[in-house]
Amino acid sequence: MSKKSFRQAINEALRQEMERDPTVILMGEDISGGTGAPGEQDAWGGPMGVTKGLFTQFGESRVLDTHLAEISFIGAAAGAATTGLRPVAELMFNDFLGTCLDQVMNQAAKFRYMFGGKAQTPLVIRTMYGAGVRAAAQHSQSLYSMVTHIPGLKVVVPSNPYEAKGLLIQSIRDNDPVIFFEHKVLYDMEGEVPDEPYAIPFGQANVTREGDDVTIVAIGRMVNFANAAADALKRQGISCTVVDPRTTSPLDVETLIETVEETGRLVVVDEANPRCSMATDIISTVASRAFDALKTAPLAVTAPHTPVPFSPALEDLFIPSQMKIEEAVRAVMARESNRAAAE
Amino acid sequence: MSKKSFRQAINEALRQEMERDPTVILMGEDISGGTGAPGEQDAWGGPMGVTKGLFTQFGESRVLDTHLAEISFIGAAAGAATTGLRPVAELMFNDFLGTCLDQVMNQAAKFRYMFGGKAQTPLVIRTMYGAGVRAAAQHSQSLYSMVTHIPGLKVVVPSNPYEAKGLLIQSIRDNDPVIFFEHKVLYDMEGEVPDEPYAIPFGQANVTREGDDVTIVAIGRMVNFANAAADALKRQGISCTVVDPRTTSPLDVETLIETVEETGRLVVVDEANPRCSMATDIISTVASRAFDALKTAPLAVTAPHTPVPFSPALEDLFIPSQMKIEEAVRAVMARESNRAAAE
Amino acid sequence: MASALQLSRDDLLKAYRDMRTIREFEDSIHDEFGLGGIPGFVHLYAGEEACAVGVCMSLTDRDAISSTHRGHGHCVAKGCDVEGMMKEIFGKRDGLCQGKGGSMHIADLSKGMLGANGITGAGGPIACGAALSAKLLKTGGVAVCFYGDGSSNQGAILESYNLSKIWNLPVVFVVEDNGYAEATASSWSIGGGSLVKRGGGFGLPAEEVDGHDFFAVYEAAAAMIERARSGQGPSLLHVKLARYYGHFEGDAQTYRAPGEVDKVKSERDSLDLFRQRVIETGLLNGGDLDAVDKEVEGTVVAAIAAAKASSLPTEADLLTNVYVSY
Amino acid sequence: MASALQLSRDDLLKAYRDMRTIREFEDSIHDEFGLGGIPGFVHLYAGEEACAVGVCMSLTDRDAISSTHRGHGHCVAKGCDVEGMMKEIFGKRDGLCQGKGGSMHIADLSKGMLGANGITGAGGPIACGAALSAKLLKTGGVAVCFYGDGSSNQGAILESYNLSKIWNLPVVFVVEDNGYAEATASSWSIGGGSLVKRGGGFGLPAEEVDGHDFFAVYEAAAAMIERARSGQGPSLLHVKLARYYGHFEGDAQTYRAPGEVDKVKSERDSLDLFRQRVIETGLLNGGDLDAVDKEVEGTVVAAIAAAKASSLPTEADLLTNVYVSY
Ligand SMILES: Cc1ncc(C[n+]2csc(CCOP(=O)(O)OP(=O)(O)O)c2C)c(N)n1
Ligand SMILES: Cc1ncc(C[n+]2csc(CCOP(=O)(O)OP(=O)(O)O)c2C)c(N)n1
Ligand SMILES: [Mg+2]
Ligand SMILES: [Mg+2]
Repeated sequence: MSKKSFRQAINEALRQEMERDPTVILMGEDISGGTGAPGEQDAWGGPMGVTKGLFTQFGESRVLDTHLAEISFIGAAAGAATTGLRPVAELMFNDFLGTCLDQVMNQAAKFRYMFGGKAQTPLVIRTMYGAGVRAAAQHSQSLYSMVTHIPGLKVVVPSNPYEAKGLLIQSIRDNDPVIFFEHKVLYDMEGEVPDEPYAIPFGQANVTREGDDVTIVAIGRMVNFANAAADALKRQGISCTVVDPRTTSPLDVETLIETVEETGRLVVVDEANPRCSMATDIISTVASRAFDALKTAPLAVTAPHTPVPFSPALEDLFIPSQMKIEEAVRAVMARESNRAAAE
Repeated sequence: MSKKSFRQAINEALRQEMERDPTVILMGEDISGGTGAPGEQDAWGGPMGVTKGLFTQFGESRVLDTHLAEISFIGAAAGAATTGLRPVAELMFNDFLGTCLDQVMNQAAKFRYMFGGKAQTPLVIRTMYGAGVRAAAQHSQSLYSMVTHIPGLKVVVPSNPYEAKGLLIQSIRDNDPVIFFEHKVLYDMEGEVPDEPYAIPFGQANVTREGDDVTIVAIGRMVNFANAAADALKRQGISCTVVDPRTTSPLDVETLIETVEETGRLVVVDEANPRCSMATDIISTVASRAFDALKTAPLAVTAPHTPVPFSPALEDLFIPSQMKIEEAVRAVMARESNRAAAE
Repeated sequence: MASALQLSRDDLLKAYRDMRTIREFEDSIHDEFGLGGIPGFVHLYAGEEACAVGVCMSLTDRDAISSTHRGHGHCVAKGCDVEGMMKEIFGKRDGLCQGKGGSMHIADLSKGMLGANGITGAGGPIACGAALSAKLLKTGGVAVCFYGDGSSNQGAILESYNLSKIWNLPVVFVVEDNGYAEATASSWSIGGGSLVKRGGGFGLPAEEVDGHDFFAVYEAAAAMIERARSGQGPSLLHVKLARYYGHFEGDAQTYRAPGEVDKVKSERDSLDLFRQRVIETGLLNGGDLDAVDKEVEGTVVAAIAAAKASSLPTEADLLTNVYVSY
Repeated sequence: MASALQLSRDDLLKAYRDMRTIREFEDSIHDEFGLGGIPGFVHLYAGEEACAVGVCMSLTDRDAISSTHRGHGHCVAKGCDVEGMMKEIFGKRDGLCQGKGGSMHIADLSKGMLGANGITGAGGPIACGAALSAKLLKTGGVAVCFYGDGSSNQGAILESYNLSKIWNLPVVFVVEDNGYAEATASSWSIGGGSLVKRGGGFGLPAEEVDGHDFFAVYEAAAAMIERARSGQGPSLLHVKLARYYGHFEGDAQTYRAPGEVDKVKSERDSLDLFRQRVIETGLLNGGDLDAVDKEVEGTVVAAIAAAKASSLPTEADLLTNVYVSY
């Protein structure tokens, strides 16, 4: 166990799985960097340096720079996954899903079902999401809801370095196509991460805070905001449970329901746009399956229904904040529901 | 006013808008058909004959067959829309969104916001959705939830010929990009449709049945199932309100809330896959904003979390049915909520 | 270069049997579809047999192909079980894909048949992926990507040309140019007019071949497959041929010239040409071929009967195989 | 063919002013970025000036261009207001896009500048659309699509070649081949090695040109633009050039050869070459050019000051302009 950044945790997960299993390969735009160029190969390690050093260790038959054309290399990763390799493909920004969605949605995700269970597609697509670095409308989206909608895909959204390593190892070992979302603001986050390999199973939420008054469910980076909000609220006398679902597909519905049964109140924090999103998914699930446990209306803290604005002045308002979470929790605490009144 | 099919209603809307406004053009794969071929031009009118005759009337500068490559022609429609034309592009099946989503999501949808309000993109993408004709996993999806998630797009899902004509005319006159979803099973549906042009405004739901016990909200083709279920349930002594939102973006939240305030119970019917869907969107919206009006847990009737199976035996089970809607309504009526008990 | 005339008697009989099986299969489906027994969309391969069979003659199970919406021919040529295919097309539980796929999604990965595909051009990247597996896992295998003239303009295909070239993948692109994408002529839709030049623009050695002539296809494809197998990289085969039926069953085909198909059938039918050639050269005799015709007819009749008799999937099947079960 | 040496004195001064403005703009942003004043990702165009300006010299406001993530140069060349651009890059409310777009999304539709673009290759279809508008609305306009060597492999671009050809659109594809896509060499990533042959594979007349030489770019582009304008369809210009800074600000550039950029700067700098050429031929004199240098420096300094001084958007701006208001 030692302190590692989110970036290092991912790098280590990749390295250890590649050491363990020779069929694990990486591909992506400049995941090595320098291919064909006169200077250093392994010059980049991806735009954020996440895969740095892996080319040097594993060579060009395991760490493949691609051309700049996502349909073909993401699709090739899917095709390779059905024919014996376990590719981890990097889709640099999740915003680029638009260029290659067919290969993800209609090919990789559907092979197994469409072919009557006869195909296996152990593909991982690592991709960067989220706002916060002033990267504007086409490099800042949070699109996990879109892929969660699609049956056949598993969707992972780690919230810290420990989670990142364990969930990525599980993603690589999993025999279904997995989309692994890395928040660009988290790469420098540090945390305790075991040196040895470990896998965190899918569909098992992590309860990061336990409380009596309100359940806060948060996704990815937002888990950290929710934890901070819960800690602050505790000092204000409101005790919150915080749930990190870890995977949005499969979703650990049981834990959501259990915790809401204990608290009776729900706030969902989701950095994505609000319509047809994980926020609506979780609220709808709880409202449908744990309605009687709810003391008052659930509340969502999300981005507005707008593209991500560039200007820092606007982007800061776009992203859910600890403050907004605290306000939402206080709001659900304050609401006197008819039901409570009737009781 | 005369009886017309859904197909005819769309054809008429296109024809009348093209007659009214010379900047309205159509483009798509074989929307005329026969381009470059030795036989008849206007040989197809689209795979379902929806645009048949328009080439003959308007000629090749208004009705453009494209090559078989969606990124470029859907993107060209977006580019043309920002530079003076009002293109209605046909994306043959909504399942093909995967091939061209970038142009829809990152270009057309975002131009206006990203460019500080200076771009206008009066683009319509007509597309076919839905299960029911044994077209299997890649030609049967219902993907309106996916585009509803994206700010900047308006999303229209007409339920019958009257709605189709009025909503398509509105779509063409609207200055934002609109995705217009046509259910393939509805093309032969007949209904009364005025001969003259008319526009149905966006964001105004249509209440097709009024009742006291349960609000059923249904999307597209499902509205007809919901109406039939409501009629059958009426004979069983359960009186339902049926709401057709008409547009999923913008969504008429007020009507949803008003009707639930009257009935206290909600069933949502959505042919799409269940996760991060319109079903969750509507349930979440009502649970968040009209919680105190709800007497019991809302219920969703949706497709399962699977691709669309080919075999008729399975596809019929995949699609929500009138029977399943009736069951759901009876289930919410039967539920004795804690709240009711406490009251 | 592999010469088709050096093929063994067994190989020639296999080639003819596969072509005849495809023809019989498609003609029968055309009839059954007319009778209303077959659900969904069906795109028939009749007329194009020499392409699938001519190419797949040089492949074994370790080699992979990606196919199209018009995939029955590729399936037969790559060794898929005909009865399993027929059951699949009828939506039956013991079809090749348990009835979940249907005509547009027949696959048999154990045979290297990676799937028919309802998305035009989508097979390009998939074939590249299979070729990458073959290359990195050193299986000695190659991948073949079949696609149509219309599909040849898809970004998925065009990007795949480039990826295969720069990664030096063992893949062969086989364009089946039947003159039309649905109702649109390939003479109009292919900018520049030449897929050989198109291939050249990506550094792919390319060649045009008469797709009605099994021997021509076989020889050209064998050379490209051999090239790929020996590590010399990708290439492109532009196959000119004709489809005998409409784009899908139900297509009125008014975009075609009158007599267009009849002319091909009488002058350039792939089965007739094959028969003529092998008899002329004395490689096989008429009796050999008649025997195959008869055998194949029996196979297809039996497959249809079996498909009709077999049972449908049940409710429990709806939810299985979305994910791997652990 | 248009000869650059026949350009008027005013045109030459404008060309130099635009190139100098781009250089000054980019050098200043490099400095400001280093100081921490500029948010987000910035990709600088310094070194490539002769391309944007050489092409856009033949365009007017009725003509459209689609641009890239490296779009500042195209914006200046197409007539965008420099102060408005600078304010946008600083995220200010009276930037060209109200601060909502930033460096990667500067647009000014009134000038025919359809937008920088964060999605590589996405400008291809958009330029085709603008060309379609020009053609059908008979505006006499043309569209130019700028994109990089890496982006030239995107399906969006490759499909656009074909669409423009079969629709005979008035569009010119201008590949800015600066040798790299991020850290990947174009000599590796372009299968077949020749974008002229690549264009030919789609029936596009194509030509390679030295992108440091304004006059060469101008002449080649003018001919292609004239070709498009007169209804003769699309073509492709492969422009070889070099970027002076990293892929984005912050790139350590270890993939480049030592001294690579210095060599270009000293031997093939577009501003130096221009200066040399016009002075040698007596078209302008050193004083003319020095005056422009000074003027431009003032403009950019003022733009930065204005950008720093201007105010940020406010909460109310967050929700506007998602849709048209009625
Ligand atoms: C991405 C996509 N776009 C459109 C279609 C609809 N479609 C199915 S087949 C076809 C024509 C294909 O033509 P071609 O590639 O020449 O193959 P052929 O049918 O002639 O064998 C079209 C447009 C599709 N299936 N997928
Ligand atoms: C669809 C997409 N994929 C990847 C990227 C990330 N990216 C931004 S610029 C770039 C390289 C572009 O290279 P090139 O086209 O040569 O243009 P240059 O930067 O050299 O001007 C990449 C990979 C992107 N913006 N969009
Ligand atoms: Mg064809
Ligand atoms: Mg470049």
